Amino acid sequence: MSEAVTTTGRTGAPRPLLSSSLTTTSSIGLGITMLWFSLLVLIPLTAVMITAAEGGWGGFWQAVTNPQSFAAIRITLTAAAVVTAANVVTGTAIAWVLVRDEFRGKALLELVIDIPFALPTIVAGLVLLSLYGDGGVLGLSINNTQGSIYLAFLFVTLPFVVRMVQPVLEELDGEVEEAAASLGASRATIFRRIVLPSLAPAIAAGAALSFARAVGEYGSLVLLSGNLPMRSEVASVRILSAIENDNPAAATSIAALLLVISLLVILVIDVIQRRVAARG
Amino acid sequence: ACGGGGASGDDTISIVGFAVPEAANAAIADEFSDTESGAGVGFRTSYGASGDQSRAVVDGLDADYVHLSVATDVERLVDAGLVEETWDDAENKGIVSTSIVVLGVRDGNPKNIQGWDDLIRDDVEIVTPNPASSGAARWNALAAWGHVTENGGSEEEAAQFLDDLFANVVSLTNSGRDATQSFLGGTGDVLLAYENEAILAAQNGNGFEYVIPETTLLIENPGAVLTEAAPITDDWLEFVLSPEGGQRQFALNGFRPLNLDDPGVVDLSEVGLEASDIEGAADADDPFPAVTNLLTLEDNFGGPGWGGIVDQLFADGSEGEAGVVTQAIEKSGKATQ
Amino acid sequence: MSIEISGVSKNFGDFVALQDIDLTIPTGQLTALLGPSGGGKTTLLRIIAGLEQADAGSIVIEGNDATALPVQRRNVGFVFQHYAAFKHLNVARNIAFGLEIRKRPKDEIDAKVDELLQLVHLKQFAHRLPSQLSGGQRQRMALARALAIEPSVLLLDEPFGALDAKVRKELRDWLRRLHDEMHVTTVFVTHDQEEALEVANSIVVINEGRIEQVGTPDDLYDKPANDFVLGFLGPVTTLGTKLVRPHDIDISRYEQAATAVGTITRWTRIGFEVRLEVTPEPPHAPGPVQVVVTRAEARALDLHEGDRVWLRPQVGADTVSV
Amino acid sequence: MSIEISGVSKNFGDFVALQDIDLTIPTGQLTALLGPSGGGKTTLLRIIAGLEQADAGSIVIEGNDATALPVQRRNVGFVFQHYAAFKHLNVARNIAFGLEIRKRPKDEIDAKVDELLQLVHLKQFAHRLPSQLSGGQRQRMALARALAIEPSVLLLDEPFGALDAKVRKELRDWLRRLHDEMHVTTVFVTHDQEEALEVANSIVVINEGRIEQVGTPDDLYDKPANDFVLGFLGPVTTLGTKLVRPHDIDISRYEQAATAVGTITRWTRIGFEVRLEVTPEPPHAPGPVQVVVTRAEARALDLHEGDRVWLRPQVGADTVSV
Amino acid sequence: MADVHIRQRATPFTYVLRGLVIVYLFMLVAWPVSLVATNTFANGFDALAGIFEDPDMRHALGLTAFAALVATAINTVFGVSVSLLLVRTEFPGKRLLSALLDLPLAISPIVVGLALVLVYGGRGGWFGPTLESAGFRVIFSTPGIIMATAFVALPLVIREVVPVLKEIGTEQEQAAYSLGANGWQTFWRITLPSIRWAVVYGVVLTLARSLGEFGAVKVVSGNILGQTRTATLAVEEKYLNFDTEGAYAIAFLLASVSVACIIVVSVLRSRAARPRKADS
Ligand SMILES: Nc1ncnc2c1ncn2[C@@H]1O[C@H](COP(=O)(O)OP(=O)(O)OP(=O)(O)O)[C@@H](O)[C@H]1O
Ligand SMILES: Nc1ncnc2c1ncn2[C@@H]1O[C@H](COP(=O)(O)OP(=O)(O)OP(=O)(O)O)[C@@H](O)[C@H]1O
Ligand SMILES: [Mg+2]
Ligand SMILES: [Mg+2]
Ligand SMILES: O=S(=O)([O-])[O-]
Repeated sequence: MSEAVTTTGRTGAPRPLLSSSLTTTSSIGLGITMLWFSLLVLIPLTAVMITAAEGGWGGFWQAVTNPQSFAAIRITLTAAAVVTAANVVTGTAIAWVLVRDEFRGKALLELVIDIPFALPTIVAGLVLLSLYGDGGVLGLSINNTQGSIYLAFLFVTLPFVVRMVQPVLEELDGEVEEAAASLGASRATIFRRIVLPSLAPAIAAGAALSFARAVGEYGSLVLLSGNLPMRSEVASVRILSAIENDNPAAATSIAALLLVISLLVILVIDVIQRRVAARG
Repeated sequence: ACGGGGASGDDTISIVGFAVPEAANAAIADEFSDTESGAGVGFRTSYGASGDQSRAVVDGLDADYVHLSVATDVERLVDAGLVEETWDDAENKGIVSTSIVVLGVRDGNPKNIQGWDDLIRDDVEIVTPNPASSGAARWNALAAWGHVTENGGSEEEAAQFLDDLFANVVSLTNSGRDATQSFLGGTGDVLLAYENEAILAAQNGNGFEYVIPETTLLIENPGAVLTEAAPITDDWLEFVLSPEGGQRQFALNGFRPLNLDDPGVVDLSEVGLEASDIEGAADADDPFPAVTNLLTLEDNFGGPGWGGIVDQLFADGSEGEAGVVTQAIEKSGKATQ
Repeated sequence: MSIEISGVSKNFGDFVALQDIDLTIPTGQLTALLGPSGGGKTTLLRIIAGLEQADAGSIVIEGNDATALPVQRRNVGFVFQHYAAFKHLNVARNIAFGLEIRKRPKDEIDAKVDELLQLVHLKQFAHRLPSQLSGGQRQRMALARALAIEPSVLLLDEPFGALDAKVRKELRDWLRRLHDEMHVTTVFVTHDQEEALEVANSIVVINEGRIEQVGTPDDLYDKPANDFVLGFLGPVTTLGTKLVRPHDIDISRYEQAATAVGTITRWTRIGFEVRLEVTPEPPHAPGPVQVVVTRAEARALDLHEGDRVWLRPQVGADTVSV
Repeated sequence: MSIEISGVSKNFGDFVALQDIDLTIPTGQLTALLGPSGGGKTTLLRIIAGLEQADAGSIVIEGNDATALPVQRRNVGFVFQHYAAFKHLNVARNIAFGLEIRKRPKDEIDAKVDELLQLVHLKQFAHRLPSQLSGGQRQRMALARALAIEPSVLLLDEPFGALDAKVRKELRDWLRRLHDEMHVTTVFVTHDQEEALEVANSIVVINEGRIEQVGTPDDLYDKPANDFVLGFLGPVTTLGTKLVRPHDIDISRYEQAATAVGTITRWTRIGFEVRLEVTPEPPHAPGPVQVVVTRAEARALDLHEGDRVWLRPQVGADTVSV
Repeated sequence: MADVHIRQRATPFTYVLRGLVIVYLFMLVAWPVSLVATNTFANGFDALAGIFEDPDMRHALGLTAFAALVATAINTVFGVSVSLLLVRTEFPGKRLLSALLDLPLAISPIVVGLALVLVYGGRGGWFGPTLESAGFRVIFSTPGIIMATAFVALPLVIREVVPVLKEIGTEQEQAAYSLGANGWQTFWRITLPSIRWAVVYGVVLTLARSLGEFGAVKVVSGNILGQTRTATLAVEEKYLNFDTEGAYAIAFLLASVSVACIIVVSVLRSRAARPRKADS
C-alpha cells in the first residue's frame, strides 16, 4: 500500500490557503507577536541606532573608518562569509549523511551536532586552543592568527545549516529523484538540479543564521585569536574596546554597521536562494 | 542601602568589584563577620571587569561598596552622583589595595628577561591585555612609558619604546586574567602583569616565574562607599584598610599591603605575617622585595588619579589625537599587514 | 526478444513482493501488467527500470544484461503513478529536463517540447508550475517528460489512473497509435482490465507476487487459467454452481431450460447497457445473480423490475466451476 | 431545495475556474459533478463546502445563506480526493475527531466509531495509522470520518479515483446503499462517466468552468444538450453528418438503406464487445467510423476485417448534427 | 517507500562522503569536546561533586535552567506563532519581518546586553525607571537574563518550523475545519502534531543556545554571586580563578543537558515509529 502512502503528502492541485488574508485571530496573534518582538528586539535595537546617531554622521564615519576598526570589520565579515560558504557545503553534506546514509554509529554524529551551541563559548575557545593552539596535540599553532577566527566560527556555527537542511531532506520526495534518474540524470545532476533547488530555502536560512552568528561571535575568540590589531581582532572586540573607553557612540556605530550589513547579506542570500530554487 | 534603589537591607553589604581581588575580599568578609561590628552582616558580591562593573553600577546594579581597578572607574560613579566627591579625601586617597607591574616569564627565564629593555628584542614575544579594554593593561603600559620618561628619556623616545614593545605583542587579550591564561596556555615569552596576579598564577600554574624590573609602577586600586550605602559599609571600609584585617588578607593573596608613608614598601610584620605565609612569590624569603625605582601616579604622573596621562596615552582618537599607546597598537597592526 | 526477466524475486523485509518471476516481454509490443492493488506490479516495473534491485534473478534488455545497470543507462522512459513532477520547474522545463541533461541544442529542445506540449494538450500551460495544474494535467506532463528522451523502452505506472474518461480514452488511443508508429517496447501497469484489454497486445496478470497468466487479451478473456483471472478480467456472477460473466447469461421471460429461475429485483440502466439483479428462487441459488444485457435486448425482451425470468449460460460462454 | 448555488464565479489570478454557475442540488439526492480534468469540479465542491471563497455569487444550504459561513458551521462532510488523513492519529481517532471536537460523551463516541468502523469494514484496522493502510482502506476511513458528524450534506472529491476497479466497484455499490439508507444529500465529483451514470440520481456536467447540462443519467445519455455532453458521456463517432454512439449503429453485411457503406479496417475484441473501425467509401464520409457490437452479434452477423458493410443509425438512437 | 530505494544503493561516493563528514565532525567537535569530559573527570568525580556541593553553584545551575526553560518556552510560543503567520497568512511587511527575525543572531552579545540596558536599565533606560518604580526590575535581575537569552535564540524555532509548515500543506487542516474544528482546535490537534519534530528540533537548538549564552547575559545580569550569576558566568569565574577543572565540569554539565535532550528526542522519535518518514 506504499504507493498510496506517497499520495497523502502531496495535495492534488494545491489549494490556496484558507486564510490568505488576516482573520481576527491571526490579527491578534500578529499584534501580540509584534509587540513582543518590538519590546525584545526592535526597541532595544532602535536605542542602539539612536545611540549610534548621537555622534552624528561624522562620528559614525570616524568610528567605522578608524583603520583598526575597519580592519576588524573587514576581517569579521570576510571570515563570516567564508565560513558561511563552507557551512553551506559541509552542513549540507552532513545533513545528507545523517538522512541518506545508514551506518553503525550514525546516531553518535547526530549527538555531536548541537554541542557547539550548548558549550559555553569560552570553553569552546579553551578546548580548540588546547587542540589546535601552541603546544597543542596537533602542533598546529593556530592561535593568535586569522586561522583561529575561522576555526572558532566554524565551530560555533556548525549546527545551523545541518539542522535547517535535515528536516527538509527527510521530507523530500524520493520519486522525483527517481524520475530524474530515469531521464538520464547522473547522481550529481540529480543533486544539483532536483535536490538542491528543494533544499535551497533551508540552506539559505541556515546560511543566513550562520553568517549572522559569526558576525556577532566573541566568546570563543577570547583566548584563541589574540586580538591582534589588523590581524586577528574581530569587530566584537572593537565594540568592547569602545565601550570600555566610554565611547558608546563608537561602539554602537560599529554594531549598527554590522547590523545593516547582516541584514543586507540575509536579503541577498534570500535572493540567491530564490534563483537557485527556480533554476533547476 | 544601596546605590541603585535600595534592595539590600541594613545588614547586607553589596560589593561590586573587579575580578582580581575576589578571593581576598571573600576572606576579608569572613573575618569581618567575626568582628563586633560585622557580626551578622551578609554580603552580596559581584565581580567582573573593572569598567563593566563601574558601568553596571551606573546603570543600576545595587552596590554599597565598590572595589575597582582604576580610579577613573570610581570617578564615573562620582559623575553619576553615586559616590561623594570626597571619596578620595581620606589619608589613603581612596586606595584600598596596591601592587606593582612585573614581567612574567617561563620557568628558568629561558629568554633571560631582566627588565623593560629586553622586551623590545626581536626574539621576544609579549602577552598583555589590551589597554583599550583592560584596566590592568593601562598600568602595564604606563609602567613601560614611565620606564623611559622617568629614566631621562624624552616622550618621543618613550613613544618609540611603546611602538617597539607593542610590535612584539603576540596576544592582546581583553582582560588581565585572560592574558595570564593565554600565557599559561603557551603563548609568548613575557607576560605583563600585576605582581599579585603573577603570584597567584605561580600558585596555580606550573612553569611560571616573574621578574621585577628595576623601574616599575605602583598599582593602586581604589575602593569607595556609595552615597546611599548601608551605614555598616563604613565599618567595612575601615576593616578593609586595617593592617590586621583587610591588608593582611590582601598580602596573603599577593597584593602589597597599603603603606601610606612609603608606598610599595612592605613590612609583613605590620600585618602580622611572615615571609613563609606568602605562597608563589618569586623569592620565598622576600616575597615583596623593594623596587629600585618605584613610580607612582602621584609622584610621577601628576596624580592622585590618572589625570591627563589617560588622554595622552590611551585616547581612542574619536576626538582629537589618538593616545600614544593607541597609536602604538595601531602601528603594530599595520606593520604586519 | 526484448525484455527477458528470469527468476526475479523481491522481498521487503519478510514480505514477499515478487516471487520467482519469469517473463519475456517481446520487442515492440504493448504489454500490460494487470492485477489487484498490492500485487507487485509497480515493484516489477521498477525492477525493469532499474529503480529497484531484485533480490534474485536477472533482467536482459535487448540482449544486454541490464541486471546491474543503473536506471540512467537503461534508456527507459518511466512515468510515475503519482507524476513525480519537478515542483520547481515549469511544465516546459519539466519536459525539457531529459534533453537538457543530454545537452541537446536549444532549438532542438524547444521544438521537441513544443511538439510534446501539443501532443498532451498542455500548450497553454507551458509556463505554469506543476502545483498549478490539475491531476490530469500533471499526468500528461509526466508522460510528455518521459517521451521526450525517446526511450527504447517506455514504462508507465498506471498512466491514466487520474485522468477523466475522455482524456483517458484519447490518451489510450494515442498511446496505441504512438506505439504502432514507433514500435517502442511499452509496458504499462494498470488495475483496469478494460484498459488492459483494449490497449495491450499482451497482458500479464500478476497477483500476490506471482504471475497468474500471460497471453493476448483474447486468450485471457476466453481461456482464463483460473477463477482469479476470470474474475479479474471482467465481472463475474454465480449462476447455479458456475462462475459466469453477467453478459454471458441468456435471460428470458418465458419458460426455458434454465439453470435458475428468479425475479428481477433491480434494474439499472448505464448508458446503453442494462444491469439486472435477479434473485433466484430456491432451491436454485445462494445469492442474487447479476445479468447484463444491451438496452436493445432489454427492450426486445421486455424486461422490467419484478418480472419472473429464466436464466442459463449462453452457448460458448466461459464458465468456471465454483 | 437543499443547495442553491447562484451566480458563483471564481478566478485564480486571471484564470477563470468557474463562471457564473447557477445550480440547484435537491435534498436527499445523490448528485455527481462530472467533467473533464481541470473543468472546475473540485473548485465548485470546495466552494459549496466553504473551503474556498467564491469571488461572486451566493450559496444557500437548506434555506440558510451559507455564502459567508465558515466551513466549520456549514455542517458538511467533506471527503478529500487524497484522503487528507490525519497522519498522526490512528483510524479510530481519525473517525472520532469530529465528535471529539463536539465534546460528545466518550461512550457515545466509542459507540459511533464502532458502528462506522463496521460500516466501512475497518474494524480490525481501528488501531492502525493511516500510513499502514491501503488506498481503498484509507478512502473508507476518510468516508467514515466525514460521516461521523452526521452531516446534512456529504461532499466527496473523486472518492474512488485512486482505487482499483474491483474495490471501486464495491465502494460504489456501498455508497449507493448507504445513500439509500441515510438519504443524506450527497454530491460527488468524478471524471468517470460510468461511475456517474451508475451511482448518481442526478448529474451535473461541468466543463471549462461552466455547466453544460444538468439532468438524470437517462436524460443526459438520451438527450444530450450538445455534442460535448454527448461525447463526454460515452464514445461517439461521426456517421455521415451526424454524431452517434458506436453502439447505436446498425451494421450489416447485406445491402440495406444506409448512411454509409465501407470496409471493416480494424476489428478489436474487448471482452464481450467487439469494436470495429469502418472506413467508408466516398462519397460517404470524411473519416473512419467506430462501431461497437456485442460478441454475440458479431458472431451472428459474421463480421470480419475486410468485409464490406452497410451502416445506419439504429432506430431511436440519439444523434447530434455535426 | 519510494524514497528509501535510491538511498540504499551505496556507491564509493557514499563512503567518501561518510568518511569526510565523520573526520570533519571528529576534528571540529567530537575531539575538542571530548577534552571537556576528560578534563572534568581528570580527578574522578571530584570536580562535579565540588560543583554540586557549592550552594552558589547550585543556585547558578538552577538559575540557568530556569532562565533557559522560560526563554525556550517563550521562544517556542513566539516562534510557532510567527511561523504560522509567515506561512499561512499574507500581510504587508512580511518579507521584512522575515529578514528582521534573523538579526538577533547577528548582534554581538555585548551589544545585545547594551541594547537591553539602554531600554530597560533601572537608572537611565527608556522604560527601566518606570518599570522599577512599579516594582519590576528587569536589568540585573532574572527578567533581564531571560530577555537576553530569548533575544539571542530568537530565530531558531522559526527557522526550523517554517519549511516544514510549508511542506505539509493545508489539506489536513482543511479536513479538520470541515469536521467542525475551529482554528485553535485545528492547531492543537492537527497542525502542531504535524510539525512536532520541527518544533522539537527548534526547542533543542534554543535550549542549547540558551544554556550556552554568555556575553549578553553577563551584561544584563550584574553577575551577583548566588543571585544573578548563571552557569556560564560561573564557568568564566571558575576559569578566571584558575579553577579550570571546575569550569570544565560546569561546561560538561551544560553540554550534557543538550546531549541528553538530543537522546531523548531521538528515542521519542524512534518510539513514535518516525511516522513522518514513513509517510513521506
Ligand atoms: N518499500 C517497501 N517496503 C515494504 N513493502 C513494500 C515496499 N514497496 C512495496 N511494498 C509492498 O509490496 C507489495 C507490492 O507493492 P506494489 O507497489 O508493487 O503493488 P502494486 O501492484 O503496484 O499495487 P497498486 O496497484 O496499489 O499500486 C505491497 O503489498 C506493498 O505494500
Ligand atoms: N490554486 C490555484 N491556482 C491556480 N489555478 C488553479 C488553482 N486551483 C485550481 N486551479 C485551476 O483551476 C482549474 C480547475 O481546477 P479544478 O481542480 O477545480 O479542476 P477539476 O475539475 O477538479 O480537475 P481534476 O479532475 O483534474 O481534479 C484548473 O485548470 C486548475 O489548473
Ligand atoms: Mg502500483
Ligand atoms: Mg479535482
Ligand atoms: O580586570 S581588568 O579589566 O582590569 O583586566
